[in-house]
Amino acid sequence: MTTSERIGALDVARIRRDFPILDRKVYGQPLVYFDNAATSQKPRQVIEALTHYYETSNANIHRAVHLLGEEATAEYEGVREKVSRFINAPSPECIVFTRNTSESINLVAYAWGRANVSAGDEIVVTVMEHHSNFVPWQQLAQETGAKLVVIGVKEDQTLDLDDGLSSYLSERTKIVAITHANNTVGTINPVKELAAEAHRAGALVLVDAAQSVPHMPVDVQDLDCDFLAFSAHKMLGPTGVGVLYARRELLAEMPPFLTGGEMISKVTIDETTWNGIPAKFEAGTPNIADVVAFGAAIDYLSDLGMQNVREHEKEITEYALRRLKQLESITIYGPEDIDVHGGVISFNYPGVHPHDVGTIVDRQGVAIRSGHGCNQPLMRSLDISGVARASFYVYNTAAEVDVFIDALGDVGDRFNG
Amino acid sequence: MTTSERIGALDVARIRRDFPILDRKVYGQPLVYFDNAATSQKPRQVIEALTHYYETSNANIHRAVHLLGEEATAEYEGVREKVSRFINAPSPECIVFTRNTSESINLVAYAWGRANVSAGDEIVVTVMEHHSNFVPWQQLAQETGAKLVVIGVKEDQTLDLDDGLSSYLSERTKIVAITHANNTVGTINPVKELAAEAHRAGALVLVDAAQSVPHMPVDVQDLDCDFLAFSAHKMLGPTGVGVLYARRELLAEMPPFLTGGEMISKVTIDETTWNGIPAKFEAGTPNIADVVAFGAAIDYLSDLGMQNVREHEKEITEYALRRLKQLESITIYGPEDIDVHGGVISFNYPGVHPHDVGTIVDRQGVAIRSGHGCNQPLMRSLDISGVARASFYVYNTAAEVDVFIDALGDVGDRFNG
Amino acid sequence: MCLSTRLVTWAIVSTDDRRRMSSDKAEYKRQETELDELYQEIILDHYRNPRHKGRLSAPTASEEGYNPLCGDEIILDVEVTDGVVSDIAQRGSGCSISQSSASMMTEVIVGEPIADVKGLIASFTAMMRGSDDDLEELGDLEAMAGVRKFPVRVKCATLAWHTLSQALEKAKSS
Amino acid sequence: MCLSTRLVTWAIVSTDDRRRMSSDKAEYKRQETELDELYQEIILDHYRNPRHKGRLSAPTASEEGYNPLCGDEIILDVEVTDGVVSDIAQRGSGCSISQSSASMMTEVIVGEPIADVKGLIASFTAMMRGSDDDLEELGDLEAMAGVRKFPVRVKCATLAWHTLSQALEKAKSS
Ligand SMILES: Cc1ncc(COP(=O)(O)O)c(C=O)c1O
Ligand SMILES: Cc1ncc(COP(=O)(O)O)c(C=O)c1O
Ligand code: FES
Ligand code: FES
Repeated sequence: MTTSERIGALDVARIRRDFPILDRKVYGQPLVYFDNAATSQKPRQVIEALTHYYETSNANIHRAVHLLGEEATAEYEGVREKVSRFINAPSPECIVFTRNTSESINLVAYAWGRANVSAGDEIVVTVMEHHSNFVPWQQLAQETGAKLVVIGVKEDQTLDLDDGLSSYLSERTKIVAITHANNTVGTINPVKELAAEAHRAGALVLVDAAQSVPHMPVDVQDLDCDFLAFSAHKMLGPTGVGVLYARRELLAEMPPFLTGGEMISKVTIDETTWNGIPAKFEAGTPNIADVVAFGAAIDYLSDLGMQNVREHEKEITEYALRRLKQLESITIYGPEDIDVHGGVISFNYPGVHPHDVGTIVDRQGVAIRSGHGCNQPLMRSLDISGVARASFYVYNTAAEVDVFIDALGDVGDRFNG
Repeated sequence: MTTSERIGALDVARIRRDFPILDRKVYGQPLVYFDNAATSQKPRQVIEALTHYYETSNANIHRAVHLLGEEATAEYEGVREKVSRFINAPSPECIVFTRNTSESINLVAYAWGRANVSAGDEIVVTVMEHHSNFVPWQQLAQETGAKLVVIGVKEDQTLDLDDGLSSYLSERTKIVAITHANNTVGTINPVKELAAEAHRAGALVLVDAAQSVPHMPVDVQDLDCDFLAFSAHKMLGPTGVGVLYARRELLAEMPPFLTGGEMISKVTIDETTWNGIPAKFEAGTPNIADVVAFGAAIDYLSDLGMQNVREHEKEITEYALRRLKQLESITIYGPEDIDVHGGVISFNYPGVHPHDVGTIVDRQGVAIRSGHGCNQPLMRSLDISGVARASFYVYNTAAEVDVFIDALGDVGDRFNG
Repeated sequence: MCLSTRLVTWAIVSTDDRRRMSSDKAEYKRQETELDELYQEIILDHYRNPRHKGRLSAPTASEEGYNPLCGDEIILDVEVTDGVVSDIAQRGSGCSISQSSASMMTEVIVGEPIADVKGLIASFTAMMRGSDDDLEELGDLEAMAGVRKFPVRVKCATLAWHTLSQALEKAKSS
Repeated sequence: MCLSTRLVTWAIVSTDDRRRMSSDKAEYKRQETELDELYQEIILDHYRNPRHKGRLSAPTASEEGYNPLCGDEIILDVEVTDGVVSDIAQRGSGCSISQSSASMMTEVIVGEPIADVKGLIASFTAMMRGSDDDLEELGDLEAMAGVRKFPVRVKCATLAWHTLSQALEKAKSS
């Protein structure tokens, strides 16, 4: 049983047995799932948590006096506590459940943004933002007459901070919205340092952590950010759950976003008073079952240890980079330094469209992503329309990288051969 | 096997076997779940659809070239078609997936409302709206300077339309937002007639169908409404999925609401062009798995037949009303006429707080709801702060009503005895 | 319609009866006992005949308490004279538990020095959290211990006490 | 680090090898054949050497087509003289399928009467939807039939043709 021994950071052979989908064949081949930056697969622990919830405790939460309602409420709020501990938030009150990262960011852009940003103010983003952390700010700027300041990237797709963040800041800067780890070229940004600098200039900081919280230890108090957003579905959890972390004072001050059931304290014909935080931001029946199952995903990752997850991804990314570099005439994007490169590799074959690459490897069972990855501003700055992207997670192996590299050989044969 | 024969509108004995939670004991008693207006229970078909999705096809949808992505996209879009057929929408394009009814209504209040309502305009709602169809309009009115016109109710909690809807309409009326079936007193409103009248006055009509689509046949083309909103979790589906139906032209004209991934067509530093409908309104990774499982819920209800569902609820509601009326000194709310009364019964014991009623019957395994039911304006118009509420669904039986009535006996004994 | 309803009733009773058979009689008894301990006569008496109901004409402080579970509210007027709670009045609405808790509270604290009242608040809160340490000191209030078996209702029992605690804070600073 | 990476590689290769064993060889061959039929020489030739690439100086109509799958775009300029497509140019970017489809399309329609072009659009679209009825009429374009085994890529093949159809509508009304 040498294969179930822990070698490297994670006991991957054992982990793989927890993921039912890995037994699936794709075109007769074992599935090699390298599209983890889009969404991750789910371990049976998460699937079972869902089933268990629906089979035993399903009820609407809050304000129920009956037992199922009490249980469901306790489970739902219990996960809020788990999430809070997972990112070291000072209190579960600082955790708002949304649908996904996109909604978390929109919530801030609407509720905080409309109340705090006005004409002439400045909003700083980067050219490597996912559309979900770009378009909401662009829209806010357009609606309010604020100015959108965009930090560019250097040759190696790290942020162009040669003149310091301060060169992008002014007295009018209200917020700096920045990704922790980019989803296409993999750059990990120094958000802690950037947050400190932004705060010195009096600006708030929102961190898009969709690609960091699933893959490395993240501590909101250490980063000292004001807002942080991520999605359960990218970290072994179900689809339909996003998280917004925000400092308590900010949540307390912010007007609500969506209004309706659950988020009110008192409604009269003439006016409404809001519930306390975080309920004020969770209108209507939440995605209770998926939040409960998200708790199982957090347990799973906590058991593995986020530092180990990061180590594993580093190992596999380094290995994949090494093998990819051996391929002829391939262009690989993203920083060379693995310490600032997440478990995501983007590349192109000159003269081959990424969708053709995707189709060819798919027929060998390898699922990768092709296209702009919701990173059009970055793609445009690289003067390309898209990339082929492989992204890794806890269940991926070096052997899978080998299968992937073999499959890529077929691309070369067909297009250049 | 007489019990598996179809007697009455539904073969309830067979249906019950599909709901694993009904095997559960609550305080040693079989669960009697009468809190269906809050959220329904889920049949194994829905739970299995979830499991099956995560175990075989889980992937992010749209824009994926790999097989899992293709399958997941087909399943997700397939459910859009199913939903479209279920409410007889003219096209799947008219179906937007949201988190819940509340979000669907907020989407309209934000995206349509902010673009079409201005100071001096009028918005008509009713006093029996759920907070989710009241507060968003109240907020819109407050933000824009529009006037909120509130239709009241008569003694029997039907709408006060003695002078016709037109008495509430003016040239400035932009929208009439009205519930199809109320969630507390059970009133079913004549939305088809109201929609016709509103349209003649040039106003749009939004129907809150959270309590109608799950319980009776609903045909958006027959109702001729402009917007219609409901939640999957109240109709055997998972939590985390809401539906907004809207006329195609309206969706096409409306600016987007949430912005980010998936909903764009092209993003540059300076501007963004939007994707077509309905994608324009679904920012970020949707709740894919739950939408897929919602398809199984729609299949289940379609197999039963929505007219049969309504008949069954009528039968059980009539029976429950008859038995409740035999109890001494109880006050029962809502219309007498069962044809305009959904499967929801609200009542009060004079001098007994509804939460005390809820606690007592809970200990006998009966789950009912207590409180304002997110209907504070209506409660205030009735001069009460809350009610005890029993609400029924396809798996409920007259025998359960008997258990419930027995349990209520204990309330009388303790408080009046 | 009437007939068909009867038929449904009938058919389902027979299926459901089998489930009913499996009902746990001992557990049923236990639940009845817990309900008896929740709805004790003294509690129902305070609920029906609340003491110190109303308002004070010149309170040192007034405070409103709100129970997010149900939306019920309680309003306390307190009069503090020379460090003693010289008078108190309570109003608002709520369930039997919150109303009787408020009523019993007013009875025991009237005329008591603030320091003692604070001790009582602490003891009561501790009891509701599960401690049996100060039961004796709490006297009649011990009747409220039955609420502990009903976790969602604990907030009902403590509502008046939290509100009192805040009212006293206000009184101090006024 | 290097060593540890090697170890991981090694250990996992051995677990995964067992799965690899279960790889379906016949299916693998079938997929290679489908890929061969997708990426035929004629398609790759048009991809590498696109015909009628560029723009017209005075087009009767121009139209932009957009593929939501990938965001790729194609722009067509058409010149219509006396009911005949007298000239055409195409530009934009996309995958081998969309580019070669556009290139092959320009070749076959130049000089053709609009009515015939419309027939060709219909035949091509029908073929992509699965019909084998008009294969002969389509000539070289038949090479595109291989795309049908790749459902998500069908939009790539039809992009140019949808765009042409719209360009002709525009030309008619101008
Ligand atoms: C009539 C009505 N409208 C709206 C809602 C809100 O639904 P959701 O909580 O799913 O947003 C409800 C749910 O209780 C309802 O009954
Ligand atoms: C960096 C980043 N931000 C935001 C998002 C959006 O996440 P979601 O689709 O869950 O809203 C993603 C997902 O692709 C991402 O990678
Ligand atoms: S239920 Fe409202 S105070 Fe007890
Ligand atoms: S992938 Fe864009 S056109 Fe084929």
